Amino acid sequence: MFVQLLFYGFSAILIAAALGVIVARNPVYSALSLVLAFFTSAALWLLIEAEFLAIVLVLVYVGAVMVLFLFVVMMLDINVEEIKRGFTRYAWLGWLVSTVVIAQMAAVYGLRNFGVDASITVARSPADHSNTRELGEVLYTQYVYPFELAAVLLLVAIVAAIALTMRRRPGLKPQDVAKQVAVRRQDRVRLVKGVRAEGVSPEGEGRGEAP
Amino acid sequence: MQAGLLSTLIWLPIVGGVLVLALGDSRIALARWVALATAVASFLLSLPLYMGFDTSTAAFQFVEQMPWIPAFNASYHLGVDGIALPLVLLTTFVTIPVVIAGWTVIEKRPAQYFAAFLIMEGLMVGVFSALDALLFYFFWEAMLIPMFLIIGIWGGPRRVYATLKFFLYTFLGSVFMLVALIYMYLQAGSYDIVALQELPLGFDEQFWIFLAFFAAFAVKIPMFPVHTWLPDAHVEAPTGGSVVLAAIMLKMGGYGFLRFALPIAPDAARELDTLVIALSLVAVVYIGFVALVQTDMKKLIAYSSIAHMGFVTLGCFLAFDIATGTGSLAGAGMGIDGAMVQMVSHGLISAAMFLCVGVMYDRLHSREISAYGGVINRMPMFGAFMVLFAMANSGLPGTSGFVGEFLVIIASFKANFWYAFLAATTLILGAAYTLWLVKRVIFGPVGNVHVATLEDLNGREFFVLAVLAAGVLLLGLWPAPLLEVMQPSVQHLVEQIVTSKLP
Amino acid sequence: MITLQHMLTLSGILFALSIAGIFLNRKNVILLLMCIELMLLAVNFSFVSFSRFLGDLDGQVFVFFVLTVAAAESAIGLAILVVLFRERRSINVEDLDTLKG
Amino acid sequence: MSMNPSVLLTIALLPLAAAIVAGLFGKWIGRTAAHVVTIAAVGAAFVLSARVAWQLISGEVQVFNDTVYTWLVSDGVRMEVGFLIDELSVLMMCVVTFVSFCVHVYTIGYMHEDPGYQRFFAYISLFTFAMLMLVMSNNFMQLFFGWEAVGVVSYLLIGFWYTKPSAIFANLKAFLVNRVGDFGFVLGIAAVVYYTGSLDYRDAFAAAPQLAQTGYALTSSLEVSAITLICICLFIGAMGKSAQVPLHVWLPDSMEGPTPISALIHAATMVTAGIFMVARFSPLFEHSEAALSFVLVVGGTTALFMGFLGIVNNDIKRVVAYSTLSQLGYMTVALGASAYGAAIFHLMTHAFFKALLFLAAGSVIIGMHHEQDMRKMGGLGKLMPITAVTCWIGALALIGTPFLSGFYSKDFIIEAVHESTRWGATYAYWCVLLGVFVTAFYTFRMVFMTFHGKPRWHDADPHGEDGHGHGDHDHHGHGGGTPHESPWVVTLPLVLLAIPSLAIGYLTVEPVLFGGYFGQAIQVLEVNDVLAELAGHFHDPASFALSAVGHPPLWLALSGVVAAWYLYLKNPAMSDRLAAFFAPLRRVLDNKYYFDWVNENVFAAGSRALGRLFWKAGDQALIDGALVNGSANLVGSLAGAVRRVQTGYLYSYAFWMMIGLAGLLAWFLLLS
Amino acid sequence: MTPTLSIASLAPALPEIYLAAAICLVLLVDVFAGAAARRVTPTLTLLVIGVGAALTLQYAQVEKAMTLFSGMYVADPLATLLKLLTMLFVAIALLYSRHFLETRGLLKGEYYVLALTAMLGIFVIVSAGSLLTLYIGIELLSLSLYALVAFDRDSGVAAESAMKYFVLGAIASGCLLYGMSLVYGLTGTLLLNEIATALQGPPSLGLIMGVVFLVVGVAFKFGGVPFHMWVPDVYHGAPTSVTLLVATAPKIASFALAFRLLAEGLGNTADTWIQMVTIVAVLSALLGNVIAVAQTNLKRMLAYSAIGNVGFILFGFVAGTEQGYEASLYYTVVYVLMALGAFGAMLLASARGFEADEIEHYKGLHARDPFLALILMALMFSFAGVPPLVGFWAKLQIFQALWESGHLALVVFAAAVSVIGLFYYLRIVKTLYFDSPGDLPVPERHGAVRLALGLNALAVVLLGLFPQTLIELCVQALG
Repeated sequence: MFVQLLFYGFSAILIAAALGVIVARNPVYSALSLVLAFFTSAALWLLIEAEFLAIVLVLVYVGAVMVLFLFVVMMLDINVEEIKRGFTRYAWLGWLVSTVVIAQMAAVYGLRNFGVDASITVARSPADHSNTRELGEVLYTQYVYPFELAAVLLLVAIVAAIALTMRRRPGLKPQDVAKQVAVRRQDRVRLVKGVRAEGVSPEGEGRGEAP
Repeated sequence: MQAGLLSTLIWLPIVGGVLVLALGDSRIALARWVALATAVASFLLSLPLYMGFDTSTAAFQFVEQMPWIPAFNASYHLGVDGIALPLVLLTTFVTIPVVIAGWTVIEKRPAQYFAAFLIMEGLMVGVFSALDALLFYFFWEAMLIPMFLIIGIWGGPRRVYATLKFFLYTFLGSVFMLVALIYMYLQAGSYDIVALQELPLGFDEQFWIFLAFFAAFAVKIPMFPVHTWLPDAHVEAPTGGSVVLAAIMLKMGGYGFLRFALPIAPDAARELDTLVIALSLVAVVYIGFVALVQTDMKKLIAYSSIAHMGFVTLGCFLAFDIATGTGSLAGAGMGIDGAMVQMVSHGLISAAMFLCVGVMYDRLHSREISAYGGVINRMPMFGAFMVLFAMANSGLPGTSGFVGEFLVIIASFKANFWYAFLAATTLILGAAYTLWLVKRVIFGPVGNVHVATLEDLNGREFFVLAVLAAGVLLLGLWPAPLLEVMQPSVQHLVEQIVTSKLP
Repeated sequence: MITLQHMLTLSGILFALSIAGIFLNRKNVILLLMCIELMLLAVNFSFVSFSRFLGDLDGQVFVFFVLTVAAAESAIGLAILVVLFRERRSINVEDLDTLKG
Repeated sequence: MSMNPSVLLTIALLPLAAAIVAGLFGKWIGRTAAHVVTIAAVGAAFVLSARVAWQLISGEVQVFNDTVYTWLVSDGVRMEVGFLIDELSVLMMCVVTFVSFCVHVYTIGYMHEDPGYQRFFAYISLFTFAMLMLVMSNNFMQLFFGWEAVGVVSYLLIGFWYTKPSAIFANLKAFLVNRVGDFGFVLGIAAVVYYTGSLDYRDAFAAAPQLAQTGYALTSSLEVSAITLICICLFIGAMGKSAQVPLHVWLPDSMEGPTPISALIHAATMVTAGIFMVARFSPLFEHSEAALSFVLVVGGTTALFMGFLGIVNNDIKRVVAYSTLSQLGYMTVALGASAYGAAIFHLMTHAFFKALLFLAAGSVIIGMHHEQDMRKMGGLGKLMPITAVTCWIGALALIGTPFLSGFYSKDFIIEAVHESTRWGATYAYWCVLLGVFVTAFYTFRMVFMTFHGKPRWHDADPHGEDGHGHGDHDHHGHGGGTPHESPWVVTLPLVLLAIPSLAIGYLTVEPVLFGGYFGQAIQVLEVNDVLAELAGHFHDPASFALSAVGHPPLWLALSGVVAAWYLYLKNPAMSDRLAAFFAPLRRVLDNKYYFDWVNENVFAAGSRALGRLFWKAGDQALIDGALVNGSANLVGSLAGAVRRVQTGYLYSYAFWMMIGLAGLLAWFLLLS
Repeated sequence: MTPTLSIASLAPALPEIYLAAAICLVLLVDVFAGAAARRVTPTLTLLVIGVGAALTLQYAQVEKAMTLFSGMYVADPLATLLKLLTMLFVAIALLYSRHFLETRGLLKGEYYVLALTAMLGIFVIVSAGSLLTLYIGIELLSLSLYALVAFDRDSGVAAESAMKYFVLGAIASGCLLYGMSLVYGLTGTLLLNEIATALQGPPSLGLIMGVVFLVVGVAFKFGGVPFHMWVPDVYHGAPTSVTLLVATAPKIASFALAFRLLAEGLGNTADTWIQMVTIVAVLSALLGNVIAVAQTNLKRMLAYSAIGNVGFILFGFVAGTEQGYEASLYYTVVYVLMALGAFGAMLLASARGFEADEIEHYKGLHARDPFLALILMALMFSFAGVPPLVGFWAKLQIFQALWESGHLALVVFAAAVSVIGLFYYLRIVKTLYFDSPGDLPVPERHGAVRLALGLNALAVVLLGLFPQTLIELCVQALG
């Protein structure tokens, strides 16, 4: 009974948080609503004894992903006034369609012809059961192939993120340590009017080089 | 010698065409001669087909067969019978004047021009000699590409519209034929034409298959009311394009009826023959009137082609009415004979007519009838040819134009008096539009200052027209060899089409 | 007791809401990315529930991978967002309409 | 003994060979060689024809009926070239080659200045060949070949002066009107093949009695006998070629051609092909009362009403042309009355005197420096005596002066039709009877206006109001001075033709009409045989001529001559007054009963209007506009509309995906 | 199931293992090559692919289907064929792109690395034995492509299209995942072959719902209507070289995805998804071809043409027979071959500052560059399905398969639609050959690329003349 109560409570919060994500006027609020949604989800997962994933969800999402989101939101320095959510007059249609989808899905889950018996309850595990261990056992054996692939996937994410966002802007003048160390005296002495020092910017080559 | 002859006829022009293409416009003098040599060689090589043809059998001859797509049980299977042979010869023959006619006249990318025609020649021979339906379709469609380019590149001011219309029209029709072919392949397990002809089919199947074939061939030949691509295509095409279009491409429709539609779906053809005959007669009469009022010479000839092709379809579909009307098959073959002769003859005459228009166009750059008048004053030789071909076009006895029409009219009388009656109106209409054209263009006082500057045929033009004139007269005065070649095949075909496939 | 049906219904609601969020949102691209996370959460719900209620571990492993992928995905999504913002100085969905028709 | 086919082939092919030589190589061989070759060939053909005729008549050889060459075989039907040489064909061969020969000779003088000299000889030789093929044929196919071939040569010759708009109009008209006839002809041939499976005369003739019993349902309610269908169809062909009403309209216009061909083609030979054809097919026509009645009515109408037109025309050649029409009507009437022999007889005599009249008219035209308007002539008799005399002979022959050739042939036609009891015979009889007066009137109107009276040529306005009054040669110009007699090459043929015009009737009437000359060539059912009845009244040509005094035709002819004399020589003012009095009638005649008007405004213009309607409304608007371009435009506008769905907005893309998802869900969940 | 990992037993998985290692190698070489990377990396990448192909041919071939990694990896002739083709196509695409990238400052090592990871993603999909590997493969491919589309950081449209692609792709992934979760829940397994055996009898509602979600995902990857909206925008917005990549090899992945998931995994419920695929296929074939008519941008036109062609590929699945899958496979391969040529020609025709993506940029190309025009023409006719070009056989096989499975209405529909398609392909030929060139620039000559492009077009012709080889390959791969 208590579990049920908890379930309904968390579910309500979860749905409210999800709605919050959608309707909040400020992206920061949305992000925070999403965090809330993740927390309640983790709680729900704990209820059905998927402890490891519940923890991972919190760690990965709340700890990393959502922070990244917030970081980007802040970094882009978007004018909050402009970002105000605009629902147009066709919004009702959107709501209608999603309601229909929800109804359809819920209806299917409630039907007897769903495919499996949907009214079963979760089987309680014994006290010494470790969900984490269980997963750990298969992850590096049975699932080694997807696991390695996941690694490549992360590599892709890294490469992509760097390729897309790292940029050497012409105006920047980063240090080139190698050149600074290798500098010789005569390079410093032969000053020509209007020429900048060597070793400043590879981007600035051509403008600053002495003849 | 015999084996591989048809393959040679298909691939020699194509290879020659590629060679011409490779030589390019920079070595155009050589390219021209290569083109001519290829065309002449093809024609000469096609002569053994006739010489060695056994006129006592309806079987396919010069057969070649080798596996092509085992997955579909389709083979590279060639052969000719009495129906295909004349058309193959026509194809190889007509290409020569086309090449010669374009000799110096084509200034824009001439090498490609010649190459296109040579490639098309090979493909057209392929259409007529393919004994595998898939191979047939392959050539049938492939041929559209060079024609599309010929009209589009070397054509007149509305060439884009014309060529797109031409391609889409014919493609639309053909696609349905493909659907029917696939169905029959699934039934017969093979694309072999003979197998398809022998395939037992229920009435409903035949009905739809017939309609599919009809869509393809009626567009190609073309029949009313799917004929409107032809005048546009003809008018905009360069002379050579018009010639090939009229002389050979239209014949593919007629050939298709004889090779596919009739033998494969005889019962459906019997059921629908009234429709086809009605459309044919509409083509003869309606199009005859339309041709009368054309102001563009090529359009007029194009419409006259449609009317003449009406005789082909009429002749092809008379068998059923004759069989039911007279209770015998006598005359059914005559209709088909007439259709075949009409095709060959129209191949020569329309080629000649378009070449004549081309001769004038090359000089004055106009196809309007009103831009001419009294041409014969300046071009007596040309005038003589033009009158000859005009007479042939209006079906004068002694020229080839008469033979087919006459046979079809006689055969159609066996089917129904009124068929013959309407068909015979072509005697009047055909003469009216053709000779009125001649009157306005060729005869009369010199029409204007431009006409006054005309020069008569040069040697090349003379040769081209003379060759065609010889063909027209030969076929008109001595058609017996042609009929003889066709006879067994036509008889076989008649038997096929009057034999019901229904259980 | 919590039944499978409960959990699945919840996941369905989440899923539909997340899609609704995507096409109801007319202004902010970041919201779209968040909705995608929400959607993946819904999926995870479904997997976890099936896994736990049917007593099969594979579903949970799947969720583990989904979480990994989701992280990578959001990294790339945000990178694209940054590029977009640099070019357009806007992350307004309605400004993303130069390509159409 | 049978005839040697190679001789027959030689007769036919000699003119062809000559035509090819003169036509294709005329430039190289020169003018003289061209006419020498052709004249020699035609002359030889005449000699050979005469020899064959002599052999046949004398019983030295049998009737020849055999194939020389197979044109094609289709579906068991043999189409061949073959000769049937019997009494009918040799007669025609002789007539054709003789008239042709005369015309060839005449042409030397008539055309000597024309640049198309060789071409002209080639044409007329070619024509001779075609005409010979026609008359020598033993099957429908070849008959049609010759039929069309003479038609096309006629086309070429009418349009010989191709720069003359009126000439090229006339030749097109001639060809088209003839094609209307051929339309029927081809159907007739098709019907023959349908019933007999053969094109051979023999087979058709053999089947004729049986065909009379066979019915053919043209429509569900209209059934005709097969033989009637065949005969009427064939006769329509004859109507075209022999210029019977209403297909006569081309013949007067064909006078635009040079005069020699008017004589050869449009008087003596080609136009009689239709007569010949019906005579040849007498075994068929005999079995169809309906067809013969039709023939009678058409012939009678032509004989009389075309004669009227001769009265009002001022163009010397056209007057002769209308006369020809009228005379062809006579022949047709004879055919319709089953007096085939009389028709052929008249054909023969007419060939000579009408050729003579044409050539005489040509001679006048030469003399007048290519002026054809009779109103500008007069008093030429003194200046052109030979022409005048021969023309008088021709005219007298034409009107049926006793003892002259025309008398016998024409009188027997009138008698024959009088005897006939066929439906329409009475009408035809009155037509031909009245025709005698009309013939005499217009003929002598022409003679008087041309050769007698006050000369009007010196004050002639070179550009008369008559549109047809142009000279043959444009380059000739007008007002070339005093008319003069023509050179001997022109007058010789006149003389040559005048002889048979005078005598041939007298000499041959008995054997041809009553001596069973035609043998099996012409077959008449006993009940129809009017000539056999006439034979009872006939004893010898001289007494028959004398007995003419007791018959109306002679008096009608005489009164015609007198009327012409009075109106055109004695009291020309009277003719104008009469013309004014009969103004409405005159207008009808001037407009040739409005046949041309109807042809041009109803048939020609109607066809063009119909063509334009089909083209613009059918092809362009309906098929191309609505269907072809319409469907293309439909796809285009559909594309334009659908592409708007791709708004560019992410949310709409997502929305469509969602719709797709929800749609699929709804569809399949509701379905199951 | 005893997971014994000996090196020899991993041989069938060699392509993936090798490729993963090679990616790292390329990445490292690129980083350390410094300025020389611009020359080294592209060549190295091609080398890597070449070696990969050789290794695959040599060691990774299997006689008949087998599984590895607890059933998550499937090695069968189909997989080998598709991988080889993928390598070939990616290599060609990269070869064509090099000059384009160079002139636009996009020639970076990351580009090649991402292309390789995309390729790896395709491999994984091709060899997927479970829903999980399938998913990871898809993501590997998609994420690489998202990044590549946005690769030109100075292009606003590229970023816009990448964003659209990303968001919509994520939704599609979500749908796919949801479907997977349902299928997993109802069958209790992630392995495709076990799913296949588990699904017997009439499908339950839950399964139908799962299948709907899966079909949505698959349709999205293919670009089937109404899940196609990303296609034109991405094709249009991405740099042409990326469009070339997106439009070609991933189609093979789409085919593999559909085949592994629908035909193999859900083969027993084919009745259900065939109906859904039918709807998608019909809509795609129709709308793709119709909307293409109205396009003025060549890339967009080809995008809609791709949608139209996807309709045809899906028709093979509609047939749901062995012949149908063969036809689909054949169609896919042929389509990719043609698309490679078409976009390759676009790359050659364009120059810096002249992207040659509008149709009117091709006016009178024949006069400017006959070779290129000839190639494009051949490709257009091939797209249209006109013999003697290979596109004809693709359509023919689809027709045959549909006919054989009794879908007459669809055959007629497909035939009619292909006529509409013909129209806009012909319009391109018209632009190339019939229009006057005006003062449009003459494309630069790049010998090697031209040669490759020529071979590409030659393949289109030769495979059209002699279609048996490729047909046989497809039959064997699926047989």
